[in-house]
Amino acid sequence: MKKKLTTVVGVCILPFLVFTIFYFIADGFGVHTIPIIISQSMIPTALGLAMACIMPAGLMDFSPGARMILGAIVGGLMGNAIGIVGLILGAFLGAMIGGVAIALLYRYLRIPSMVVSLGVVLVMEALSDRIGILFGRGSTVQIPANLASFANYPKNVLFVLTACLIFYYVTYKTKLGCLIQATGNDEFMLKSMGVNVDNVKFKAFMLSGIFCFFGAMMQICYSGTVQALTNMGTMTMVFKPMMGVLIAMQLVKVFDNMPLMIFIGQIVIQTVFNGFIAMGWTDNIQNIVLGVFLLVVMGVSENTGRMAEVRRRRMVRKETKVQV
Amino acid sequence: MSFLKKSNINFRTIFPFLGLIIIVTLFAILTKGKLFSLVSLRSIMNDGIYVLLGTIGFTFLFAMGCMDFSIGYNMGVSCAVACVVANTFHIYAAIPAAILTGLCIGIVNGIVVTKTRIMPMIATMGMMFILQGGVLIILNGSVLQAPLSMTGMYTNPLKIFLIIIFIIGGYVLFEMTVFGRVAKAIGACPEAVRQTGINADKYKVIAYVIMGAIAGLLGFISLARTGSATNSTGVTLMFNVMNAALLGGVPMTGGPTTKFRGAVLGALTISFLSSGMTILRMSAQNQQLVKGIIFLAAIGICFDRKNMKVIK
Amino acid sequence: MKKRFLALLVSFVLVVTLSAGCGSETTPANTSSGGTQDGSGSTSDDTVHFKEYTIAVPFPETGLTSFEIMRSNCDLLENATNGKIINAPSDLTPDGVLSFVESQIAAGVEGLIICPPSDSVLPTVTQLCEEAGVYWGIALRSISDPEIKSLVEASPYYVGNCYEDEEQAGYECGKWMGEQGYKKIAVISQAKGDTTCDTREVGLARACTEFGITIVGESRGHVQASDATAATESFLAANPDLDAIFYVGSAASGTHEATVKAIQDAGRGDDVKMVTIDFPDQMEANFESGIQVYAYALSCLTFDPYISLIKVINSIQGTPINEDGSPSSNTMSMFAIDNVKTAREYQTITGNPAYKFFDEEGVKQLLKLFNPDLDEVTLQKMIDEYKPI
Amino acid sequence: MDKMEPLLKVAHMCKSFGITKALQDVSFSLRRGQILGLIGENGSGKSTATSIIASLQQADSGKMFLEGEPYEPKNSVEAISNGVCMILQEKGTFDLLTVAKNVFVGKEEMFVKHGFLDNREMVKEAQKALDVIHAGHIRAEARLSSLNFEDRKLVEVARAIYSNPRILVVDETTTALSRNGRDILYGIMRKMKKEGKSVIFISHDLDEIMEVCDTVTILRDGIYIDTLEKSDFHPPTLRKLMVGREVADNYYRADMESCKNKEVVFRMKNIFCKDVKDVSFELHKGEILGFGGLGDCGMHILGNVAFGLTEPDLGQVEAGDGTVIRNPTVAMKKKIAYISKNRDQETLMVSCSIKDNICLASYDKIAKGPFIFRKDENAFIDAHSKDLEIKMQDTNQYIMELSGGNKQKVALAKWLGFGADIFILDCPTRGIDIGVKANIYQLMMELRKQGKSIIMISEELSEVIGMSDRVIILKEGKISGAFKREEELTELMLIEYMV
Repeated sequence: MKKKLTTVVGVCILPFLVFTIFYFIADGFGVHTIPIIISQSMIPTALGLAMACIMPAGLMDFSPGARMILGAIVGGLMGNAIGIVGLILGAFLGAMIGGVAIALLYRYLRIPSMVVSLGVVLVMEALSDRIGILFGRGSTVQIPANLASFANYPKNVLFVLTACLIFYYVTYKTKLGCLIQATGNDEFMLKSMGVNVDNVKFKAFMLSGIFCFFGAMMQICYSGTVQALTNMGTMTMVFKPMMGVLIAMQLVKVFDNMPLMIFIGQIVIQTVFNGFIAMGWTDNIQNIVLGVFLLVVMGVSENTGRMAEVRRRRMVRKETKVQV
Repeated sequence: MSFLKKSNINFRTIFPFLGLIIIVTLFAILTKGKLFSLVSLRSIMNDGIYVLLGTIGFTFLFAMGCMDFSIGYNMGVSCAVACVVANTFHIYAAIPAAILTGLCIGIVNGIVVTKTRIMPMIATMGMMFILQGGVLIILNGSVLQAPLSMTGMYTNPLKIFLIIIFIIGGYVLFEMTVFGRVAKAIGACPEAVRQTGINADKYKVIAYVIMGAIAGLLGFISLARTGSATNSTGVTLMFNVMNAALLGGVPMTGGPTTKFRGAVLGALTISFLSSGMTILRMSAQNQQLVKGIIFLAAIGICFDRKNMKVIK
Repeated sequence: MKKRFLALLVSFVLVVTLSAGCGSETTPANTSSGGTQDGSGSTSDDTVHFKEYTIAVPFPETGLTSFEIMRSNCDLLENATNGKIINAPSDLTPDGVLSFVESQIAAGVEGLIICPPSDSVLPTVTQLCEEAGVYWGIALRSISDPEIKSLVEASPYYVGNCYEDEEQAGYECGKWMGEQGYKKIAVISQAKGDTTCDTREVGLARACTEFGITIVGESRGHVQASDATAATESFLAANPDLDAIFYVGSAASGTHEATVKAIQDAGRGDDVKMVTIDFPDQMEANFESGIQVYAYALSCLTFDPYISLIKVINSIQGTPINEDGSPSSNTMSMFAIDNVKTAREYQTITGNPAYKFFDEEGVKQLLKLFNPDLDEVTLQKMIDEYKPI
Repeated sequence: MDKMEPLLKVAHMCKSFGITKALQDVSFSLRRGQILGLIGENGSGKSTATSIIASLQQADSGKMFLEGEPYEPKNSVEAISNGVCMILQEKGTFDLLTVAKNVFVGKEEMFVKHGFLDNREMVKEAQKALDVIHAGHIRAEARLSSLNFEDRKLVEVARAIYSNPRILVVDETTTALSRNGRDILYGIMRKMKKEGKSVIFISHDLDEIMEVCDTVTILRDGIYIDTLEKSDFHPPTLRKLMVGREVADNYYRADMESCKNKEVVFRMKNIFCKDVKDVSFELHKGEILGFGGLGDCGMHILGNVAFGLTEPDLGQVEAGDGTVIRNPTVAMKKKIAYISKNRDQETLMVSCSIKDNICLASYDKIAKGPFIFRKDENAFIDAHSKDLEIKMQDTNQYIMELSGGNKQKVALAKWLGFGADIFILDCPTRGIDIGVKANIYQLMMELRKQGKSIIMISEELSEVIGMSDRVIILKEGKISGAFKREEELTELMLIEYMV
């Protein structure tokens, strides 16, 4: 019990630890950096949440980025047309279209989620670009500053907060949350218990749409401009949040609060990045560190079981040696 | 019933052929034969060679139920290294340099995947990030130019030679050697392979090495074609290759249904499709839209759900 | 069995159509060569009739105004001469440019405009265009490598280029900032490998050493306005005594505005300024905000490709700018905007997508069939005289 | 009591998997407040019957009556709603979830109060449920992965009990439990009995059967044999009824001489593994060594260890010349072959063709250099599939389309082709019809004649006795008895060592 507590504290203290490290080694990296770090880790967190609906169910999804952009574009256009209501409505619409699309495709094409998501990325990117060109000026959508201020820092913190709360509510306070976990754990057994697994997955995808909506809101408001990316450009947006989620999925084993873990994960990543910037390093080092970090975390988590087995064996052998 | 299943399976096997024929003939008509003018065929070849070779390598991984996300940046890094070598030593030194670089990266991938038991996808994703940074460091940020004579090396005969060699070699390696058979076996049932005393890890590493070497070669090809290495070299390779493989009906789960022809057909389909659409003056976005829809439809039709318990 | 049959069928289809293709392939070359002859014929008698043509321009349909201006000017040209000018997408990687050239030739164009990311692709391009008999020109770039330069300019199908002294641009901005007494600046630029920005940075570096400016941070390759915001925020956070953020260049639209917004939101509007090469879309607003203080650029980014386009058209019509058909090279001088008023004036004119560099008459002057005594020098003169404001 | 309408009545239930008849016209009934023991040898149809009652699978024919009402549930959920609940032998829990969520998985809505899932309430309830079954030592909020196997089982029990069943089916669960765990389970069963509910209890442990059950029904080869009341429980009678399956026609070895050859080709030196405790034996040339025991006595793991698939904690496995067998590769160098108990998952690639499967072990034989040519392969196949007369269209047929017997033949052909000298056969006749069984026994004898050695691990005592030169019986991972081949060796004798 006590051990658990310490680990929990350790996890929560991690960002501060990283922060202090950079505080000392990188000049110009100080308290004033904190808001930046927070505001920069907002969009990735939202994307992370979107993926965290799906990945625990044992599925893979590359499309949140594309869906988010679609939401941002539609939102921006409608925002320009009919103001704040349009912004929210549009973003929601766009994001949900994506969610529904992938959910339906996955359910009725019956092909691996990863493949579906690849196709969806292709389509969604092109779609958002088309929409931008049809209803707006080119693939770029701008919204006036007064609209943009709606979900801008520090307001976007509230957005993420609500998103996290929703996520927490769904995962820990509804039947769906439990079932999503169970699905990822053992789909067969769940089926045999008479749970409609397809339905669970379907809902999971839909749910991820909601978080794409939050992401979309912040994306468009963050800089007042959003540009439709094509050529799988949105996939690169997804990778870093995905890493955050992967890491979080390991952390929850210690401290069972997915949204918090995702948030912490993102904060850490962003802190490191800003630290590097403050030290005048360019982003190539960042990527390398990121990759190594991912490998280490996954490597450890994947091998704990084997390590335990080996340790047990060694124990047994030692004991018998003592006896002999 | 059994008859129905049979016919169904047959359909699945011929679908890639049909797809290719349909697309080729369709665009041949739409472009009034322009698609087959020598120039266009050459452009198809020049763009297609990346996808084709890449897919051939990827098929071995797919057959084992593995993947490699890092091939794109692997290609980039190899290209950069080759460029540096070509500038410092000799242009011919670039060839082994590129291939070796890719090969080494392949080895690392293979070892990480087999020893740490990390999901291939995630492991190679990590590698991808590392290479992404690495290429910038090697290029020292800016674009590198190779000696002019470089572009002279990359003649059409060479390209055709490469393509033929890889198709034949790939076919032989995949369908007619122990390696190919074991690769499929691993995809079909790893446990059975293990209980037959075959060292699956070894074969996996080999597959990754092949993939890496091919990526390296592609890096060199890109260098020889453009005479320059940039940080954006090969970025899109991964997705094109994956699309091609899946379009060709190569199952991600691997196993005996993996067919070499799938890779070739898929690559051809993609190349003809994209160049056909360019000739028709479709905008990039529409092209992507069409590709996406065809992608989903094709896989929806020809995906083999027979021996999949749960579809993740 | 069935599979074998299909395999055979596929190969058969390929072979047949290939042979068919060979037949069709030779034809465009003939027409183009034949075309040049009758084109020159038409100059002799002064009934002006234009040969049909298609020219591919590698500019995507982004929301940027300057590209829309390009489009509207192209329309004007299309009307004046009976041709088609198409925006064909091309990513500006070496491979991208080459496949752009190849596929467009395959699609049967008579002319091409390219902006090469590096010189080393040019020999291949030259070769390709010579084989296909396609005229091509370089926009926004000049060839730095002498060896390649001579090789390219030897080609009869290379019509020349139009470029700016990018290094000078970089230097000018650096100089100005130095004179303002800026000491610490952060740089936002395109991903390394973009020749324009690289040369600009060379100039900047020169100025920096000269005026003792230190570059405290740099961020590259933005694809999304939010990237710019993030970068700016980080700069501001990391450097409390930052003087300016300098935009060497940017591919994504809305980035400049994003930076301005970020500076405002951070409340550093008074001590941190923005200097840009290239005129942002919302330049007026940026200047009014008091954050953008200096911009140095072409009158309009796409005026340059426009001129290259003119050259290609003329060559296609068999009337190259230089009588002997040798490539012509024109430079464009940039100019600076450093106050709200000029910014506003400029904006009102070039902010409108329908803005025309030259009206019908002006266009006629650029076409040798109408205006026989056009040549490299006069063209240069016209360029220099041209001023939006 | 007998006057009353029985709680559950099973009438003329039949079920067959392919050719194997798991249940043939089985009828029995269950009174209120009765603990019915269901016994019989491995594969006698106990689990099948119960799983049909809990409707994890459907019967081919036959009726069931719950309190006189016809009872035909479609799936386990319906069964549970009808108050029929089953605790399975194998794992039935979600490791990543908390104990509480495991108890209430699929029933979460119970705790959703105006839209909010009340975890605290759930944990409380779960804790109650655990306390009810006196498993209070398990914390309901703990993650299941932090529990040991026994506690996980108890969590399942709690889940079953919470649904407050009228009929609880306990299928060989106790074998996984320690004394303490068993007591908990017995407690529950007695409690239910008091409340007039009924239990069907499957176990191999006769002592515990006699301890808890009031009635015992015996099945043998899927046929109902007899039902005894507590009064006339006698281990000997029970055993007699359990075993003594009459053999259609004697297809076992006729000869009675045991192997004379003393050359040791394979050796285990006091192996310790998770279920195996200090097992050592020697295998001689041309000998069939039979391993008998209950399903969970550790003999299957022993097979794994012998082939180097699982590394033993202690001790070592050696080939005749003393080379230690660390991994399958070494084992194969020593010409050892292994066919696993669950053939379809571990030994064969069911999605591949017969050809691929047979060749897999011997590619280095077939291949010319690195290359493999069709004709060589076919030649190889013909050479080794002929004498096994596998029923198939052609060698390209998929394994999954074959019958169990033919699958087993393919598995054997694979190793024959490889030319193994030592065969480790784990349940070689599992789910195989008489005819093919005969062939396989024939084959084993031939191999024996050729001086190859066989380790036969089997749950069917009759075949162990019928085939082996020596029999080793394992009980709870220890060797409980070793016997030479001789006339008077009967199942009855061996059973005593097993249970």
